Amino acid sequence: GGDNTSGNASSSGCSSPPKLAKKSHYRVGFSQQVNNAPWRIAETTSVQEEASRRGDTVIYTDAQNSDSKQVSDIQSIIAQHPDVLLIAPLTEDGEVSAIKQAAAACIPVILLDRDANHSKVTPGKDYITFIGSDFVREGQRVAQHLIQKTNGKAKIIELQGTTGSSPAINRTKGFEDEIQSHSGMQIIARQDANFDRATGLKTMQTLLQSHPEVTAVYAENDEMALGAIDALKAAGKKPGKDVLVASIDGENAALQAVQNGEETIVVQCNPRLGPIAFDTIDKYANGTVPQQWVVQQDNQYTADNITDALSKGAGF
Amino acid sequence: MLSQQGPLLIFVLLFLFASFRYTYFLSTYNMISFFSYNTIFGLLALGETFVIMTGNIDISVGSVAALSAVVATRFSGAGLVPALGMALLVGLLIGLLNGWAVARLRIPPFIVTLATLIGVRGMALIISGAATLSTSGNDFPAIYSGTLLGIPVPILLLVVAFVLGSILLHYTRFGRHALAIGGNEEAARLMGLPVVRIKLLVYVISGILASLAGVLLAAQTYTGNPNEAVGWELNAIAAVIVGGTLLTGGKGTLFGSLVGALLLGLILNVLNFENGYGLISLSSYWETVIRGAFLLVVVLLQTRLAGQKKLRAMVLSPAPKAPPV
Amino acid sequence: MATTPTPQAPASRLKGSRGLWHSRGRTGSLLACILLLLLNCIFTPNFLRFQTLGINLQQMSSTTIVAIGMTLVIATGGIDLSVGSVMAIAGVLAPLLFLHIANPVLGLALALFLPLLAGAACGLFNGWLVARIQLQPIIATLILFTAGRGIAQVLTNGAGQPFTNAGFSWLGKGSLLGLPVQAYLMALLLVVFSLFMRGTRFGRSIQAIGGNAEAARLAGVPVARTRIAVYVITGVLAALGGLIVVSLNSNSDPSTVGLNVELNAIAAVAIGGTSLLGGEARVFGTFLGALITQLIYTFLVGNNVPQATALVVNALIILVAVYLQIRPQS
Amino acid sequence: MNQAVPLLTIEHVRKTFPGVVALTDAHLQVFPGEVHALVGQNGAGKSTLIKILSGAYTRESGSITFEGQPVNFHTPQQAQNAGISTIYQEINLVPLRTVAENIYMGKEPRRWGFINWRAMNEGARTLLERLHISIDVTRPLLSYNIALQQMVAIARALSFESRLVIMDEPTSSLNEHEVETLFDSIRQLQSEGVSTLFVGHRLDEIYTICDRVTIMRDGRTVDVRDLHSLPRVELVSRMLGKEQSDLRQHGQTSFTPEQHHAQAKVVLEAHDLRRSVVLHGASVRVHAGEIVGLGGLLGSGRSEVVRAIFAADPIEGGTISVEGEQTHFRTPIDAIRAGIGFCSEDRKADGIIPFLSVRENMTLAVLPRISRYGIVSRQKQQEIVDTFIRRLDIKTSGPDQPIRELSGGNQQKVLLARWLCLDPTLLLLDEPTRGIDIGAKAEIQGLIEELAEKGVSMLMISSELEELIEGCDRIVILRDGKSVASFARNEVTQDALMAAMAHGEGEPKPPVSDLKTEAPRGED
Ligand SMILES: Nc1ncnc2c1ncn2[C@@H]1O[C@H](COP(=O)(O)OP(=O)(O)OP(=O)(O)O)[C@@H](O)[C@H]1O
Ligand SMILES: Nc1ncnc2c1ncn2[C@@H]1O[C@H](COP(=O)(O)OP(=O)(O)OP(=O)(O)O)[C@@H](O)[C@H]1O
Ligand SMILES: [Mg+2]
Ligand SMILES: [Mg+2]
Repeated sequence: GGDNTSGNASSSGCSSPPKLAKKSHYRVGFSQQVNNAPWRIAETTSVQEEASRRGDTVIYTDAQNSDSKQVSDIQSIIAQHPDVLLIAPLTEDGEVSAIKQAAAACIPVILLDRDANHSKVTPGKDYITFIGSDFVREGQRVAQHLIQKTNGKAKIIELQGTTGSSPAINRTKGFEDEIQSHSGMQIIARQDANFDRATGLKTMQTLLQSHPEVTAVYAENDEMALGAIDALKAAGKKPGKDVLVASIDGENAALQAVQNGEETIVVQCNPRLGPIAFDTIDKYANGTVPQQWVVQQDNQYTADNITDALSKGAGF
Repeated sequence: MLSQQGPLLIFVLLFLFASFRYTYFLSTYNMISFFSYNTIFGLLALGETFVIMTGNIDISVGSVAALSAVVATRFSGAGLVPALGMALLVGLLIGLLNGWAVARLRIPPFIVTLATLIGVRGMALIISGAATLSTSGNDFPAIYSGTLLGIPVPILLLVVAFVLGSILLHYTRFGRHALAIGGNEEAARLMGLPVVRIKLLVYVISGILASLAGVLLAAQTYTGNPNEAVGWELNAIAAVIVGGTLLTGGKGTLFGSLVGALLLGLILNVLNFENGYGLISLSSYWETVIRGAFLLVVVLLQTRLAGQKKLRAMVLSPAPKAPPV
Repeated sequence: MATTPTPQAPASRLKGSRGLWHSRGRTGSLLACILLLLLNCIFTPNFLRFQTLGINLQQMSSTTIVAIGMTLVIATGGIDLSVGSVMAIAGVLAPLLFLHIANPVLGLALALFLPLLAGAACGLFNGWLVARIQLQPIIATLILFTAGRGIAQVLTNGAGQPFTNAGFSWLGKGSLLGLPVQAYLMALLLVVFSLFMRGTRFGRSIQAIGGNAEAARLAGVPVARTRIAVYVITGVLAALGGLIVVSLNSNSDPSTVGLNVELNAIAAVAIGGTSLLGGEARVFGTFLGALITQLIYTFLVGNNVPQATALVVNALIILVAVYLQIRPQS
Repeated sequence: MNQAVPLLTIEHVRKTFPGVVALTDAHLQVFPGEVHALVGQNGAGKSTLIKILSGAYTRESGSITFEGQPVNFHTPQQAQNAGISTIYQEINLVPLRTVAENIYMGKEPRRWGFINWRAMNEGARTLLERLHISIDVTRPLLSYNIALQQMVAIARALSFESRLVIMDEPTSSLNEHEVETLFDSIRQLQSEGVSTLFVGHRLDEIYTICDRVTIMRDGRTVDVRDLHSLPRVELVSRMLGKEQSDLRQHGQTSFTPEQHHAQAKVVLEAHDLRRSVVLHGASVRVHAGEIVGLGGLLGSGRSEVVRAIFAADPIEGGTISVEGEQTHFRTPIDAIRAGIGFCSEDRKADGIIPFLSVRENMTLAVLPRISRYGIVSRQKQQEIVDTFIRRLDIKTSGPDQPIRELSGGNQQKVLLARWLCLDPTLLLLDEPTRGIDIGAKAEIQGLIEELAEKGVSMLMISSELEELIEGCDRIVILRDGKSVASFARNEVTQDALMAAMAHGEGEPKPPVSDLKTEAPRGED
């Protein structure tokens, strides 16, 4: 067994992680997992805009939600010998083989927004670093806020992200672990709403019928929360009053909802990773080895700070 | 026949175009990764060819691949052989189920495999515990990334599947009978061919090859992702049609399907290179538009070349309907 | 002679004309509906409320409207995989228009009209490939299935378009007498197309073509023209479905509008008892098929059944429903 | 030939199809080495009996004994393995596969489990050579004409080492020479002790090759006779269930022998129609109120002529004029507008819309006339349907019955009504009485006559010579896609027709009996 194919690409024998020669302009590969929801689009735009601001060229690919295609995409980027490779991987393990091949081909890799499985690849060795938020922490923050806001008593509907995806799993985990110790926090229904507004709306409509006693909604991203708010309004309930709505991401529409009092909290998960990524590239070329995880410093928006945040254009 | 050479011609032209235009296109690395990756679609297309040849269709192959990837991942700790065995068993069982419902219950194949497309996806989610599983064990990925006699294993698998499939199609009764059933099912029945058994078998082949594709997928990505392989069935069907197999059955070439699958894959590879070439940086959305347009061009061209209108008219004139009794 | 002609049977007259309830298989889907209603009444909390009715009708309307078109296409012996992509194109066009045209009335009018026209154009393309180029319907519509969503994404560069537009939102969110507007629209289309299939030359041509295209051609039925028209109608209905979805969500996301609708619509048609081989169009059956799917959804989600199990249950229901309908035939 | 132990005994076999009793009480006994004829009118149940025997259908009751063992074949394969090989009436082969494959399908020669193509092609070539045919056996079957395809089917049946070979109307598409070759093979089989069950309508052939005959009528066996001692007229009368005296007095058909008062006005003039492969200069003229017959052997291009006139198929050369004006029809719609109706030959393939009701089937062509703004007038539709169900005496449980549930003859009447309700000036009838029972046949023939009297012109194709001779005012004979002869009603004999069909005009006539019938392919 083994990764013999990767050997074909490498002239072999470069340091791990591979060094990056200083240049004024880089050729940067960027493999995006899928480019369809507002969050992803904001991330892609951020990377591409930052690159063109610096005069770097981007070899961009879109894996359309398939690990398999993403591996293949990365391979065709590797074949074109970019200076550095940015990967927004679909899953923790899915792109591991491709990451190893890039390393073998002496191309430094930076992971964006989702990390890879550390038991298979090591940051600081197979790839330089992971830049992104902490999904578990995001779920925790929502839970803490809701507990505080409801004095530990709530009947919660949980709108989960795409079944099986890592943000869905981790945001669920963070949230549910956190409320476990509060017996008053009760999840009365949980359903997959696919990280998507229309599905959020539809699912919430149906759940509202069978669970009119709901007092709080935890949506694992803003889109689903916005759908849920529509459903609540249509059912004659006042979001923010009768039912608290909380979600993660921080897109403009959601921040607006916080401003209106329809959402009680939005925990930020900042998609604008472009500037940090390119800064990291520069630093790395200068010889600074970054930490293994460049944790994105995310805010959380509530009624307290929303006006300020909106005026600073915090949303995307 | 031109109908078979049309897609091959386009493939060769596109390949030559890419070789001249992109510096690294012909690198060993790109060639190996291109052919390895498209092995997955080649296998799906080969299986689908057998089904379409008999005048049926299988739209469940994507889900079967996903389920097999999940199952293989679950068993990967025990080693490559058990993982492969379990996954292929899954494909075989689903193939049997499809074939049984089509041949015995006489439910239209589109509906049968639509149901399995949905249900098998559910099974994949159930078996994976609605999570993306990670492979364990060291020897499992070798089936995708390893080499044998210096040749990457997936390419070897594809060649073996193609050769075995061709032998099956050309040199065994089963293959000839499958074509006969697609050509005129009533006549095949009257000639004493075991129609039900052959239909079962083509679905089993399709299921097993889809499973094998799923195992490769798991080995390629080190994961069993229940949400993977969505829409691959349409890719496989497109490859088969592009390859010159009649959707009405009775005439099919495995080589054509293989070329069809590789051609569809080549378009993606070329688009990836074009993105790096820098002249036009296409947004990824254009990719789907271009793929659709390309499909249109290939299918139109092929219809012209093969004069399929005429052929179809001739073949369909004695239109045999389902037998009474 | 060996042929024993069936004697004049007065009883069979009672079956009446090819009305809504005539002929085999209908009872199967009706029974399934009743069974699911009962299950929901017993297990789904608060199912028996007027509001629930409204929500169920609203949730099934867009798919049902698309499925009506699909019924016609399938009746001619074809299939249309591109409806979901057409929904996306139409759904993206509407906000593009009313968000960028200054005059609100003109903007709204164009936003309602041009997407339907675009749907018609997509249908024309499909119909042309099927009827003139004589491509197999699956492959012909696969082209637009692939490219169509890409076109929708290109139009907005992939981004969603959230909007507030009271006029446009009425289509998806408005209600009359406590029931959603789109449910009336669905009912209207169901009635219109039921009558249309029974009462018009065109409806008969569709069934004749699906039943035996060559015989229809020799009897002077304009086969190619009818086929094209059917795909155009389906395109327009899909576009309408797209408008409704977008209006309901106050957002048009080219990546999700109409996703997987083609499969749901085909399933509704098949469960409703229309033969996939063509030759018959049971518009009302399609409604029952869609209703069954909707009731299953309500049952599963309302009772907290996880997505994975829901998929398996759905698959079983499709198989059983279709099997029960084809069985009495042979 | 009769020996004590029969090879095959069939007793009391019954079979029904939905709405049709195909067999009520069928008997058949075949002895080893015998050539046994099975005769009966269309729809008597011959093909059904054969399909039961060969395992294609299952019987409802009765017994079959083969080689002394009671047998009950569930699949054609079982029958083949037991030593019965069958040539079905409709060529049941796979057009896309090669000739050799079609011959060996299901019993391909193999070596180490793999198909031995060389042996297969070689074997196919040898088998065909026995039938004096040498063609490229590696080409798809569809590249050869119907006659050759029939010979391939025969070669297939001969390739089995069978004890019994069943041939259901094997000669209907063969020329004399080919028939002779086939008979040689049958005799060869006979000398090897193999029995043949021969179904046919051509009495000459039956008397030439067969030893005994089983006569069927209305789904039951009515007589078993030794052919040597059975006069032809008696055989026919047994088949038809009519007295011999009746036969002598009237003709075989219900046509009356009067000449229709054909007017001078020419309704249709087709001149020198050409289309590659099938038409090589066919001309025909029809006057107002005249019935013109189109005769010819199977595959002579008769159907192609009427289809060309109706614009069902394009022509590559020649002209068509209707009522004196040259036409350029592009589709059947144009032809229908010009007042032409066309009853096609293959009712099932391009006539009926099986799942639609009698009402819809009947009014399909007239829809444009009974609808306004695309909406069909239910009332007018009902009037038409009622009128024609009554007038043609169509036996149906009601206008809403799906047409596929009707018997063949009644289906045919509905299709006739489809055109009659248009008030056509010219009707093109391609085998209007093929495969329907005697009663319905007589009614349809009467109807055609009645229409002619009302001034409708008709161009009728028939494979039954009596129908042509007794029904038509003029007969045009086609051969190889070319019109070769024309006869007026009073100057025609069967001999002359046969001669023209086989050799063209003026060539020596083959000896034919006065009762010789060319059988059409039946329906199944
Ligand atoms: N598959 C079928 N379904 C329904 N009816 C059938 C079917 N096959 C035969 N029949 C009917 O059974 C009767 C006997 O038909 P069969 O084909 O056996 O007659 P035949 O003696 O072979 O006639 P021919 O000389 O025309 O070939 C006919 O009335 C026919 O319409
Ligand atoms: N699909 C085909 N390919 C090649 N030749 C064909 C095909 N169909 C028909 N032919 C040939 O065309 C010629 C005329 O056929 P056609 O059916 O018009 O004959 P016909 O006189 O009407 O015979 P029938 O008694 O069957 O009505 C025949 O030689 C036939 O073999
Ligand atoms: Mg017969
Ligand atoms: Mg003919």
